[in-house]
Amino acid sequence: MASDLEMKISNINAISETDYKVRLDLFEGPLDLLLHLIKKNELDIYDIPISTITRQYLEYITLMKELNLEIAGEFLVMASTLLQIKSDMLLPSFSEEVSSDLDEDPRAELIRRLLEYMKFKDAAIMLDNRDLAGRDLFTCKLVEPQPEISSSEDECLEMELFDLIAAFQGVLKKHPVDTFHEVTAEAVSISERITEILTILQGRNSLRFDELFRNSFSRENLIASFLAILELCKLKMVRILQTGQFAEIFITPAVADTDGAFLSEVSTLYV
Amino acid sequence: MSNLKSIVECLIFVADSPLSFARICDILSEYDKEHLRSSLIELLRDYNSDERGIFLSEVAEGYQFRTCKANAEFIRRLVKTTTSKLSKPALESLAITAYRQPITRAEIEYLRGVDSGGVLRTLLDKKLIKILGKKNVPGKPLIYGTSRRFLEIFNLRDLESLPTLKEMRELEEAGIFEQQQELPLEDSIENRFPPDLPAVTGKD
Amino acid sequence: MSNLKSIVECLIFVADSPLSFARICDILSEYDKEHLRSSLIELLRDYNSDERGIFLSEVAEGYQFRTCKANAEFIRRLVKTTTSKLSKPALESLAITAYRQPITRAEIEYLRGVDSGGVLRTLLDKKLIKILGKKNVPGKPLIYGTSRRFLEIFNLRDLESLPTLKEMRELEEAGIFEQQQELPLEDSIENRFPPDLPAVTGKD
Repeated sequence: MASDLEMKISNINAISETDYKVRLDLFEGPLDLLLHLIKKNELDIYDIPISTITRQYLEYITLMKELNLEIAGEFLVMASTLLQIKSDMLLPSFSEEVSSDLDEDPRAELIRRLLEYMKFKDAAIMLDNRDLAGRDLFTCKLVEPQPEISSSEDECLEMELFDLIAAFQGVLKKHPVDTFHEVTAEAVSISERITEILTILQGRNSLRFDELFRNSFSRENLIASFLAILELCKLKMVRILQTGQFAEIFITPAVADTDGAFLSEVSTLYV
Repeated sequence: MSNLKSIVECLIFVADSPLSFARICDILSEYDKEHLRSSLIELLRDYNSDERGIFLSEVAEGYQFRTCKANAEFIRRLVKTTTSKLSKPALESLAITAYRQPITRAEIEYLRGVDSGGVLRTLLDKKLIKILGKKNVPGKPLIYGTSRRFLEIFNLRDLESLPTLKEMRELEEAGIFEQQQELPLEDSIENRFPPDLPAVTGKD
Repeated sequence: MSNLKSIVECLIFVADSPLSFARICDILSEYDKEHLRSSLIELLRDYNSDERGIFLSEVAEGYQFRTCKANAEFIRRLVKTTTSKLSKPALESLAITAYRQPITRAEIEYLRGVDSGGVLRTLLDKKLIKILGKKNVPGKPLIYGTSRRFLEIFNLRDLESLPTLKEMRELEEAGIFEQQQELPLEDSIENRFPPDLPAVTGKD
């Protein structure tokens, strides 16, 4: 079996003698390799001879190692899965009761995955074989002078979330790393909490203080929320109201939610 | 050519992406929908009946003029191919996303059996897939789906017109995998325009 | 339509500027010039004889499809309602505002490295961001945040559903191949299988 693989691999090796380690993408992954072996040996996918397939699979990995090719972790995971299945099949079945074949078959899960994967390999080929716009079909590139349009307020904007993120990533790349502090260490950051509170307040007149802890009432969350509210007060973006001692605390936006409006200069703190 | 038909023709010609029937109705709101529909049907017939270089394609939930495949070789002498070839992993992940959307990265990786982060990034960069939101399960993973551009590039009328996975197996086995069948025009067009429904409901 | 005529039609259609006859002859060098000329003349006749929306115009020493003047009003409506995209600077500033709000103009400019007053004005006009208030520091700069419309356009339930940068980085960094690991294949195999069972042997 190794012959044609060896051929392919040695070809790759010949090309890239300079950098000894090459990436082997003959196979997309372990499932792809298994399908190749099944097809090559003309095996019945519903009844895979697990010891044959395991042997050939491991031979392939050994070969890759010998050639000093990088082996993706997934290939090794599959190797141990195969060995697991093989040993499961060798174990004598203690229960004598007749069981439905595939349910009890240690190979069932693997077979299901292979069949599923095969469908999507087909689908990928189908997509590639379609008449692609920009390759097989072309549209006109219109350069006709278009009438000048002044941008109206309710113009339709077309934006993709990914564009937004990509733009921000672009900014971050240009910038020295130390400008940003990662918030991963903190479970809850104050700035995140500020943003959250502002979101909740959007379009609302008030917010009960305890609503902020509906999801998690952790010490970190409490402290972060408290500091966030203080910060928001300092920024004059919210007002905090309490009708009496130990009564419910309400947080309200300092102004109504009208775009571009300025904040009132008054903020009250009764806590 | 009737006046209305020529207006519809112009609109489709000028639009920079496939124009949906709903959008045409919006723009030409002073015209009767039925008239618009029949103009569009006539236009489809005009363009697609004889062997012309340009045909009116029903793609991405709309209508767009496109050149026929037979002349692709000559066109490529004039303009550069704008669609870059996708790698096998990219096509595989795209196919999985198309058929199983909305889908998370973990689900794609389970189906493919390999890490797919880099591939998803490529597909996002090429705007063939998009982030749909976050799944409401622990960890709130991002969920992905195919974009309108995917339909445009892969010449699909809508997601429903993707061949079912089972169909594909049969096609492949029958050896007619690469040929796309020509639909009988009369039938296909009229069936798609039930009298009381706008045929294509664009999401514009 | 003759084959050659349809090829010429396609070429004029996809060209991004008027296509001269000399250019057509260049591209289709295997065809006879006289044939090309007569195909072009026929094409001109086809397109310009009856009242179509699109006509083949002879401009700037070349040929180009154009829409007829009579329909200009309708085309203007289409263009007017076409979705527009944000410029790169605008998108960048919007992204910074989204991820770092509440934020001042100076902070945005520090991150972008360029004056951003005009861009912020645009974003305010488009109601994608809004003024949240004034920062209590000398100069009392305005602070900005994203608007409700921003959430609507990106189809986000709330700001929390913005994908985090960590999530996006995972997509970027993911390599398909991981670091090679040592897996004691030989050992594990031999230990697992008693000698009389078909164990895994070396290469054939």
